[in-house]
Amino acid sequence: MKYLRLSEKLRRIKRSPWVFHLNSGSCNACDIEVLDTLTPYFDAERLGVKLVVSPRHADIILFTGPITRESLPKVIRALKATPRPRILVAIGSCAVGGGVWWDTYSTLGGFPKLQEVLKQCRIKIDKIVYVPGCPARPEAIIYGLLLALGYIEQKVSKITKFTSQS
Amino acid sequence: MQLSRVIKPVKLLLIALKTGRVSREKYPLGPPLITDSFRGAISIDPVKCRGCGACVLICPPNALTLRFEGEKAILEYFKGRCIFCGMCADVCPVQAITVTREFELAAVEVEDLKEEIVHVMSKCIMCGRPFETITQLKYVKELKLITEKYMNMCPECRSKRVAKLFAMKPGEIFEIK
Amino acid sequence: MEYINIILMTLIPLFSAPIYDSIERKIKAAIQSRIGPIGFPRSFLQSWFDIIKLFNKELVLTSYGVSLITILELILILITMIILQIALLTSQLYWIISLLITFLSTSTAFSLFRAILLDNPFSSIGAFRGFYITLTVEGFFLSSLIIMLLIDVSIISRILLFCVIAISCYVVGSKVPFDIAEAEPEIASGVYVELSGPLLAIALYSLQIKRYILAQILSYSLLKLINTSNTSVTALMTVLLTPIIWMIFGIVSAIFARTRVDVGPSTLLKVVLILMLLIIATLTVKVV
Amino acid sequence: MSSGIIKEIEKKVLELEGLIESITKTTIFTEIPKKNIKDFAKWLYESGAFLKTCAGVDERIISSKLALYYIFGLDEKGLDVVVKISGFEREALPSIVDVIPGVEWCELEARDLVGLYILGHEDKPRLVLPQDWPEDAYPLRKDVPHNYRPQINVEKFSEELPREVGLPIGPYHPILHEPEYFELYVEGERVVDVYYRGFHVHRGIEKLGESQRFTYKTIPFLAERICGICGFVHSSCYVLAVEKAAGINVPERAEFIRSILLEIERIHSHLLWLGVVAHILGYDAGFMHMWRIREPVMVLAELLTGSRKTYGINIIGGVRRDIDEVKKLKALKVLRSVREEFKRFIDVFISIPEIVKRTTGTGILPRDIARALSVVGPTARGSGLKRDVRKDYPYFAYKYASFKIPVYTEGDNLARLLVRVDEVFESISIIEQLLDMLPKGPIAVESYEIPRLKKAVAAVEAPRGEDVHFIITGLDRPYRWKVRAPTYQNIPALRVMLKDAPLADAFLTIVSIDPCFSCTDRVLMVCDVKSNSKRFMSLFEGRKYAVK
Repeated sequence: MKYLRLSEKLRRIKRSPWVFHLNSGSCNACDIEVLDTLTPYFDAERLGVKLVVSPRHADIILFTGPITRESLPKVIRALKATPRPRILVAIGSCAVGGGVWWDTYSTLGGFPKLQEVLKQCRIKIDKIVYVPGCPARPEAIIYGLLLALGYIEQKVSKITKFTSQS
Repeated sequence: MQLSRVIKPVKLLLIALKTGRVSREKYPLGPPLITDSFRGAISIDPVKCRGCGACVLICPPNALTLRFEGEKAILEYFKGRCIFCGMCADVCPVQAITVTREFELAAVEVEDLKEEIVHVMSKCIMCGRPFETITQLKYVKELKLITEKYMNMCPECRSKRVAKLFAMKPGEIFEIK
Repeated sequence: MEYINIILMTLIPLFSAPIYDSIERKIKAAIQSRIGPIGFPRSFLQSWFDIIKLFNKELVLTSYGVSLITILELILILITMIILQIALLTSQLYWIISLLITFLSTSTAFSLFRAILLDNPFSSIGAFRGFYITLTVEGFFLSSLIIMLLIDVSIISRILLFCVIAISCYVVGSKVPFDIAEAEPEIASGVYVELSGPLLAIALYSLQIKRYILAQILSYSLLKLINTSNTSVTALMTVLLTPIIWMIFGIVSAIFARTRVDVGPSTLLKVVLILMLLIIATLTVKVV
Repeated sequence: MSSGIIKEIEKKVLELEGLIESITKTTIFTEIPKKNIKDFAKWLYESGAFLKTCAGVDERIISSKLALYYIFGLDEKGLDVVVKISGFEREALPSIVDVIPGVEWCELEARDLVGLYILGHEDKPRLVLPQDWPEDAYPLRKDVPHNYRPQINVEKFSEELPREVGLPIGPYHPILHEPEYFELYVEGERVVDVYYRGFHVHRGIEKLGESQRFTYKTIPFLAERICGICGFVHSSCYVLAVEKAAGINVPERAEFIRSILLEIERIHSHLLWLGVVAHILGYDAGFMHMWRIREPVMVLAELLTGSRKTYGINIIGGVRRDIDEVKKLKALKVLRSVREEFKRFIDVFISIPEIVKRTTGTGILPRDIARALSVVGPTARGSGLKRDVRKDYPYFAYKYASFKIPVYTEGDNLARLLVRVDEVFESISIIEQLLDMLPKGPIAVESYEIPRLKKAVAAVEAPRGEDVHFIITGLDRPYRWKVRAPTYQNIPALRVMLKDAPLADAFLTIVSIDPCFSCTDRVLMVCDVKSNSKRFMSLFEGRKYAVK
């Protein structure tokens, strides 16, 4: 199936996103909010989302946690086991910027740092979406998923404000 | 007894029927399930902010940082590390920080999650080094804590000058360059 | 004309099995107070979307044996399906016998092959569990099907036979509580854990076709119960009854929890044995 | 608290050449010469105390020594005993592991993180820190910065590890939702042994709490992130410890609000757990409906605090958000409907034949073993032990509410399930009572002072059991802050519960203690009571299954 372009493959995933939940040492809050998105009040299955239990079946990795050193090799292995194209949604302050423990001795401090390690291991992530929140609300996770799948446009952008004197 | 054991599980269908779909309009088609007291991302009012750094000190994850680049003092807010505790809004002396209910913050680039407030620094009239934001100085001026002459000096020059004043002979005049 | 009918009857399950699966997902969602896949094409085509997407994914092969088994399983299930359609349209004895033989080989042997081939402990455990469960009912299933279809027995025996067939169809279709082969949270997807991309699509597609076959067999025996003789009417009726039976299975599976591998087969065996004894009793009464 | 036992302890301490540092209302602090610690621990253990935890402290700045604090709890008397031993760097300290087997992992933690030299643990592999962590770098020492990060060697990750025969559960297994590693050794479908490797979620919180980045004011937010499910318990326990150490009197209204939120957290945690159990048993409709019932509780928590989890309203000396009349009425309304819905659904839930069959008689933890391992929370109450911090050491506003502690004696998974079901109803009634009685007044103290080098032990009943925080105060931030989560006490019980159980029940049994590894790992633990050295060595070999 190599002849299909990436955008075409992503379009197929848009119709049937299967997600795998990868916890790299988070506090559980984001993890239960991820589960919450599947339950009646939010019901992510409306979008065809299905929570799968093996990274081999997954299209989208829901990534939580600041990546502890102990879980690092396992996280890399899980990402390697995911077939291309891989989409990754980094959920929560920990995964996005390291959260409260962005500089502690036993964590890597967020997905951007992990990405450097992934480059060394030659693992490519085709698309990444960052979802801040501590924990990210179920709505925020759905919003992030929609953004990853290309249903909606991004709302935030880098803002530079000047004080009145300038 | 036996019969009720068989029938009870089927009661689930009744519960499902009675409940229906818990909320018809679900996010993103409907409004999010948030209450008035929800704490989302903060918004910093650049007009009110004086760059005093009280929020930077209290922020548990250091999502708010203050850095100095030449003549500018930049207060940076990184939403990706924010834990949405709202302590910064509590400690802000001028209520420049308000907690909004914004949660749709997803972005494809980490840089998009950053927000910067650029303050221009006032230069010391003695040594020419930038030492304090102009807005903060203006506030100090309003309070009339010190005279304008001293206000435009950096703390080091100020203390040097005071020391010098004590060492001066009566009648000598100190010139500000 | 007959050939066109057979081709039509063969094409229906190929296309509609994933569609029925999607509708079942909607019904389950309703029982769980949810909406399920939303919108016009999604509600009916979600499982098709899944399969198409999986075909476009990268294939990570862990063992060639697994892929061979998976493809062979699909082929044999398709053969079973075609034979079933022919049997329904022509109602000839030798077709039914060949159907039974193919069916036997697909459902039990393959789970065992997989178990031996895979070295992931989760899939081996899953495969063996699936094997226990199928083995428990398969003999009774096939024998009661033969009696039902080939021998003209009293209405009471026919009802009892229908019960055995209904239970077996449900069990072999690996629905909750008997889905322990692919039990998701408990043993990590069981037999499917090592499959990826196109292989998983094939495995899921064959499971859906298998469920279609089982629902069709059940609807056929339901028609036998009321003793319709016209073959073309029967064929049409099975096509219409199959989705209804599929949905009833879906509702039943939504209100139960998964059984345990040692409890499930023994309870099943007890129930089926009692039914079989009753059947034998009614049959002998008639003979006497 | 009886003065008799205090006198007895004093006598024993003096007899063993130790000294009494201080006696507070609930705690006795003592120091014992290291040669006599075994005798004292044995005596305490035999007189009914159980080990809560132990904490290694780098006191080189104060006394140029490294110290180890053992914290014992006399549950019936409501009294904590903190015993300190100390020695210079590289000076050997005795281990009390042969007196109290449960202390092994906690001493290993002190060895790994503080660099204590404890006799008898020299050859054991590293427990808390990753295997590629450099030697001689002890993160909890005061001279190691909190952001010390050794280089990561990517090549090492691809190394294949030897094959194991066990059945791996984790680190990524769908029943756990957290990276944690269990290995089951099975014969056919029967579990013969189990091995656990944790610390995948070790984030260095204790060090962070002692670092320059945090002060007393901001640590509650850090403590809250120890665990996302019972975060408020940790922040409450931390502020309780600091308030005890500094002698701050918290306004009553704040105590009521804290208790109300603690109970809301318990309701959401128990409903979550019931849903997860339904999911494990293949009853997805149960999972969905349980979480549907839970959702209004989350919305209520958000209404009262501003966040669905990690409420962030605890500060030292009070709380940040008040409960006004409108919120109070809304809360009562939500609780009423939750109680009704839950009652209706739980009736269906525990009538599902598979759920009843699979929970009855599986994962049995007999009362005497539960007592010996001193398990906590619903695990203990399911085995007939009436242990509840809310009654044993009353804190916050629990003394004003009347509630009963559900106790079941069967000790199986069903008993633990029913304890949690009953507790949901009890918690709803506690909140209703407290909301009715909510006193008027301020919600936080105006100002407070925290003296240096005061020690305190605080305990709070989490949804999973007793949560213990130990604190030594310092300048602007704790000098040492040690957390022991409830799951710590309960994991050793898994070994007993899993032994000879069918494999199919193993997963349910693991979940039945409601393990929360993010709590546990910050601290660490798990004592392998009957472990032999061979099993211990195989600890790291099973990682090949890291992700399958």
